[in-house]
Amino acid sequence: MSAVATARTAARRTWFPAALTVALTVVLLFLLLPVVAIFADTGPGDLISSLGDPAAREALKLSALCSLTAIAIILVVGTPAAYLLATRRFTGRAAAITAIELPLVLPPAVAGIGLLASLGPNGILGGLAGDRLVLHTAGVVVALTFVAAPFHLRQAQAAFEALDPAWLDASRTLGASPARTFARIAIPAARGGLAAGLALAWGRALGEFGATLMFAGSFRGITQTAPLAIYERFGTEFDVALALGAVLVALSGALLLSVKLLGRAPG
Amino acid sequence: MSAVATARTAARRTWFPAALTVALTVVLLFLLLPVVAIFADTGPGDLISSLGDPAAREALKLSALCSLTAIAIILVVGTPAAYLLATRRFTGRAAAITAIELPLVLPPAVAGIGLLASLGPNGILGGLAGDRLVLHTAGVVVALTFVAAPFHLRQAQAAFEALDPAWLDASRTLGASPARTFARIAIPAARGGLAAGLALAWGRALGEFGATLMFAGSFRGITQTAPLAIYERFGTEFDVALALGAVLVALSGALLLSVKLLGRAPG
Amino acid sequence: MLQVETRTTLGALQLDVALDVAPGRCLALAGPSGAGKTSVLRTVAGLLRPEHGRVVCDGETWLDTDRRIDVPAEERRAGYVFQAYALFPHLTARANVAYALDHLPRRDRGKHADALLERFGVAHLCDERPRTLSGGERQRVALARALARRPRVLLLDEPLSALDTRTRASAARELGTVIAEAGAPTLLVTHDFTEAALLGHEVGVIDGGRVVQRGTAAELAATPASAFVADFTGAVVLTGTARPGPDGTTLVDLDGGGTLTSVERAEGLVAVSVYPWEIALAPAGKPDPGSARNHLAVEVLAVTAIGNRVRVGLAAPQPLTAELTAASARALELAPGARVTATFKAAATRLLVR
Amino acid sequence: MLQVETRTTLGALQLDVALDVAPGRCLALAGPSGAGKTSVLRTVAGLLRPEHGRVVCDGETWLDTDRRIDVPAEERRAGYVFQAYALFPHLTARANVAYALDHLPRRDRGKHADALLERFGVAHLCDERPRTLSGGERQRVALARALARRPRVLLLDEPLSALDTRTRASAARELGTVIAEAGAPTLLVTHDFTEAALLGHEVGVIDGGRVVQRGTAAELAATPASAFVADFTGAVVLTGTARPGPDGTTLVDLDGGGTLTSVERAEGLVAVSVYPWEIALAPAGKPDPGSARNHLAVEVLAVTAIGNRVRVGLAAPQPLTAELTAASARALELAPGARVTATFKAAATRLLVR
Amino acid sequence: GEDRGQSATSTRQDAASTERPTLTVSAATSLKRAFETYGERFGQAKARFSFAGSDELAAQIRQGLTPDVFASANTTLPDELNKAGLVEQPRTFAGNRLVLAVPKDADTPIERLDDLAKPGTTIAIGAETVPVGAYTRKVLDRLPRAQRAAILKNVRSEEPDVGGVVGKLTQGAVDAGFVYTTDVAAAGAGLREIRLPDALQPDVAYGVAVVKGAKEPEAARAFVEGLIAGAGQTALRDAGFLPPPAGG
Ligand SMILES: Nc1ncnc2c1ncn2[C@@H]1O[C@H](COP(=O)(O)OP(=O)(O)OP(=O)(O)O)[C@@H](O)[C@H]1O
Ligand SMILES: Nc1ncnc2c1ncn2[C@@H]1O[C@H](COP(=O)(O)OP(=O)(O)OP(=O)(O)O)[C@@H](O)[C@H]1O
Ligand SMILES: [Mg+2]
Ligand SMILES: [Mg+2]
Repeated sequence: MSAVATARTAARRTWFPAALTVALTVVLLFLLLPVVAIFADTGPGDLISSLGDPAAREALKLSALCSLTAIAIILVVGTPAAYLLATRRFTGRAAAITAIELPLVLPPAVAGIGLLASLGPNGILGGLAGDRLVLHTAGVVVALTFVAAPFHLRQAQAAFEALDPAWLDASRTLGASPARTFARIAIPAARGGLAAGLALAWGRALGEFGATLMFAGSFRGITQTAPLAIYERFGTEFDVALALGAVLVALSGALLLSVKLLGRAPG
Repeated sequence: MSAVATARTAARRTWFPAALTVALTVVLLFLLLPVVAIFADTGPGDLISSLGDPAAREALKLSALCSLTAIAIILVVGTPAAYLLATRRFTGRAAAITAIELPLVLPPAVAGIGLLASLGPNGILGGLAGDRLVLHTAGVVVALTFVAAPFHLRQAQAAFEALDPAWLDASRTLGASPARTFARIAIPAARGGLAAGLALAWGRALGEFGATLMFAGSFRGITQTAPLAIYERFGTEFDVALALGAVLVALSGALLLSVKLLGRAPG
Repeated sequence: MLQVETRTTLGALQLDVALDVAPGRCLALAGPSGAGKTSVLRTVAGLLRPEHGRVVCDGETWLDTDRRIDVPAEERRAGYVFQAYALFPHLTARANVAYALDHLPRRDRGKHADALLERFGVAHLCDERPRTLSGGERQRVALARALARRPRVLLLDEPLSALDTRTRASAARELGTVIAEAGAPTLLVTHDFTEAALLGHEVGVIDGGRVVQRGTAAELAATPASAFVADFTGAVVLTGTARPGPDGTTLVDLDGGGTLTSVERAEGLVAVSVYPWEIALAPAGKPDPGSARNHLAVEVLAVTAIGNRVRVGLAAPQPLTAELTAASARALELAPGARVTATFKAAATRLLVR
Repeated sequence: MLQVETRTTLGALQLDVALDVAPGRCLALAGPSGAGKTSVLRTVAGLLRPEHGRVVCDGETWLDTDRRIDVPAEERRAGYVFQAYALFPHLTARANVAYALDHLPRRDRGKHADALLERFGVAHLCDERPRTLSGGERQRVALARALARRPRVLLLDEPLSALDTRTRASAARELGTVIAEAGAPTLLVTHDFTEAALLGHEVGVIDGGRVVQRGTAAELAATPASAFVADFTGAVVLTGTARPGPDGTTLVDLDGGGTLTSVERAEGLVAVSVYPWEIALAPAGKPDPGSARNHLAVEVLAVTAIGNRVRVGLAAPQPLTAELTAASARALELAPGARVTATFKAAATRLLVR
Repeated sequence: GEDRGQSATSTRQDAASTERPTLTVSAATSLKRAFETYGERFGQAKARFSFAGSDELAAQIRQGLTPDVFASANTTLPDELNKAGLVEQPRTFAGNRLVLAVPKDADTPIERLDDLAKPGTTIAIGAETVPVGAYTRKVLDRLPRAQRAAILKNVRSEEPDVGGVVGKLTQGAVDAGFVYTTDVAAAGAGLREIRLPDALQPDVAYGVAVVKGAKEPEAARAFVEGLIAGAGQTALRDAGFLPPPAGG
């Protein structure tokens, strides 16, 4: 082959891997840049002062508390639901899955209204919840659960569907009830996927803003989570707000990564 | 066995399936109720008037336009990136995946600030974008792409990882370049997963509010998407706002479902 | 004693099987992929509920769709070895076995599990996870696990198919002893006839959801009930059209050319089955004088020596295989392309109406 | 002519193989799971790049790590049939074949593809998707697809293992003809010796990443180079310790009891291999007078009639298998539990140092 | 939800009799600093604040939420809620000054209102549905139509709350924006305020009302009184708010 020809064929062979790499680089840059920028914009001084501000600390504490509670609920109720969706075939299954995805497309504020209109004092089930939710910490948990649940549900369903059904059958023939099979085989075997799902859900819950504000309000120490505290400071103490954002991102980033590594390690 | 005993064993046998069903029902009720409530709250009159309002129609049009553009970008750039993540093992892969998930945990407003701080006039790359993004329709697209991309990326990656690597190898031995393999085998074979990912991303983009507002502002016909129009109307025309929300949900719900059925049908 | 009756629709398949197995006996279910073999085992284990069916084990009814009885799988005490063993990936070998022992007090389980692993010679692997075990080791752990609960019935689904030939031979021998010792009725699924013959006291050939023939391996090989069984047992099957021949014989015009004589009676479309070792070869042109009535001019496709025997692939023009001693093969100087005459007795052929 | 050299590390495995195949010849690579068989094929196809290696086909260099040559897979024209066929699930049979024909003008591809399917007798399935095809049909489509580009070399990875015995026999015959007609060098991977013997002109036994022995099936069976090859070719293998015996013979004390005599010389730990058909059985106590030097008291474990032969599983106490004619088996009234004497010539044993 | 509110009230008061009652106040974001100071001084009850856009807070009340006090950055929302029978008679308790805010380190220096008309200037204002937007339009309406048109041409964003405008300014996304003088004070170093001619200055009035079905009605009324004349009023003045405009 002539040198030119070789060059040309070489080019013909390498453009695609190159294109892939470029695509991934672009994606990563685009998604990371804003995050980096936030940190760049916040001097360490701001970080300190943001954490010095008691309200901010309270907000972070509340965020942790509420998001953890929400995650616990999602884990306890959502995981069996996902298991059912993954292991049984029934009519309206596709519809159910879509229903689970719907909350993702609600503008946060509208989601908040929806929650008010259903669980608020005048809501469809108003009598049921009374006013123990709205403007109370419980309300925050409800809002977070609502927006975060879909992430865990979809991931958990995928994880359970990936299990070898023979494992579940085997467990039965070895004298284990369906419940024991679920607890001792399905969950540990799907460990990784479940962890990832919870991580995503937790992250989303930590970032939730619109629905919480609408449904639970923004009462310092009671319903004011970190994102609300950030929002409240935009108008007034912009730098502190940004710093708080940075803290939040750092926390959830660390969270996601650690859970992923944890999920990978053989349990 | 005595009648009592039978009853007891029967109970012992049925509680778990029952529990699963209950869990799923609770989940579905909880996630659907707010959506239903929104529709309940909006009389058909409101629906009409909400669509009669030209600003609202403009907003819906803009939402459609911007979200579709964002989706197109995500599809074109994100899919190859996901393919790379799924098919090659390289150091820092876990980190890259986490980086892709980070935007999910950013409070939307903070995400908007991040975009401003990176692509805004005074941003890190300010010179690059100049002021062609902020307060322009292009800015909306950027914001939507940022918040929606992670959904498609994760789903696409999962879908590609689920492919039998032998198909890709086979394609190569049959004389197809890696590029042709990607276009003619990987993508059609992963059709379903990709569709689902795009659906989620599209839904999220349709609902996006905070980041758009922060980064692109809210100007009728140029940067005011449906969620912004809804938000703007809370104060004055609350019912119209709600109706608009309902319309948005209906659209995206239909979208999700149709895409899912489409994805399932053999192409 | 295990009695099974099941009649149900599985996708495209109509499963309709009734069989019984005595304690300590092993019935091998052999048949092609998709025949319904696994489904039968699943019905016995309580993992698949047929539309109509009865399963009775030692007089205890596990399933009776008419009387609305359906004992859940976990209470049936069926020892099931799954097609790919289905060991729990997140548990060690010991934990996999101990999982089946939750009727024992917690502290005894480990000891008990180790004893079982010991019995199958894999005690030293008790702390390994399935991922790190070889196929043969996995099979042993799976057996130990399946026997942990002293099952009332043993269900083995392709227990050897995941093994390579190196381990398969020895594994087969062990499995034989296990089945004998277990003393429970055993159902074994395989799609390899030799395997079925080796491990089963009896073989049930199952195809399209029905048991087409049941008997000892020898019986099936000697008197196959259908072309399928014949082919399955390793006989050569030629297709053709039968017409009455001289003095009570039948002449078969083979598809693609050539005519055979058979002592069996049949007319119309038939399949002719004959065993490779019934077929002798002679140099083309001069067939050896003798009682053999069938002489086919054939071309040698392949010659394969296995030990002191030689398998010769022939085109007649329908493909057919002869088996000779190495000696006679040398004498004939067989080589691919050579033209010879295939000779076999009319009595050696079996006619099966298609 | 295909020449392959590859030296590389794959996980725990050290792959180190060098082999060549002449046009129109088929080399069967047989070996246990994880031996590196598939890896060799992948190296030839350009799907696996070894640390050090050369692949030359018809004088054209496809890979030479020293000269930094590595022709990408799509330009190597290797016809590869994958272990589970790897048909594209979203394409019809026709489209699957046509996919390999993109060097032809678009309108010709369909015609051409149909012709190929026709040749393998599955033209009527051209519009089916793989999901709806049986194993045998899939194999045919995969073959048609692999041959579509007139490959320079044919790579077949366990082409029969996904088939049940019913289709396997016929598929094997067809495959033989295909290989012969293709006229390209063929590498065939299997972990079944008989399959290797049936389809390969030569057999290369590969274990732990190395070709431990290469030759015709008969050669391997007659003079296995190692206990592994012996066991692999179906011989019985007994382990023991060798010591010098009278007049130049060797005595082997078997692990677990019993002593054998062999004409071959060896000392220390050895494996004794003997073929089932070399072993005769006699009623316990009175061994038939004759030249045979080896007499073992054994217990019958299993008796399996296959056609006109009988395989007898024995415990000696090491497991061992004898093969007799149905007649002599009847004469001996063999049944599980019976105690008999196994007899075979000292010359029939091969000693392999462990 | 009134009667339900009432029953809840009684139970609440049983609890309240033992400890200091809690007063929940929904207030416009711009009131944050003033109200927090007032809250500390307010003796009758422990005040809990929820700061958000006035219209969001209104939306919550429409959906049946019953904070004790609703303080809005305008008077229209309280009036509407009152007409809807959701809150008691509203009172105006403070005023504010609409100003033109610009980033301190702006490269295109803007000194007075006229500069807004310059082509290429970018402006952010409140949407007309939110108070600040309504006031801004009042100002613009008093300008000559040519100038008004020129300025409106330069408007790039109509933010759904003041925070949005401030954010755009601090991030240098726009050259100027109309906000309240209190916001400029709050934003600190980043912004510079340009006073509008008194002729143009609209009456910015803040309305407050006790919510019907409030759990602490009397504490709520006391809180409102304190806003109009007392600790609340002083705190408002300190934060830069004006007395309620006459007839506002
Ligand atoms: N629960 C089920 N629902 C619908 N169809 C089923 C079900 N279980 C099995 N089938 C179908 O019944 C047929 C027989 O399945 P089965 O697994 O019993 O065959 P098999 O003889 O075990 O085949 P193989 O040898 O490949 O394991 C298959 O076509 C399968 O698709
Ligand atoms: N790309 C790779 N990287 C690391 N290890 C590999 C790679 N490819 C193969 N291996 C390892 O090399 C060993 C041989 O694999 P290979 O598939 O060639 O074996 P095989 O002989 O084909 O086995 P089988 O008969 O089960 O297919 C296996 O242990 C496998 O895990
Ligand atoms: Mg099966
Ligand atoms: Mg392989």
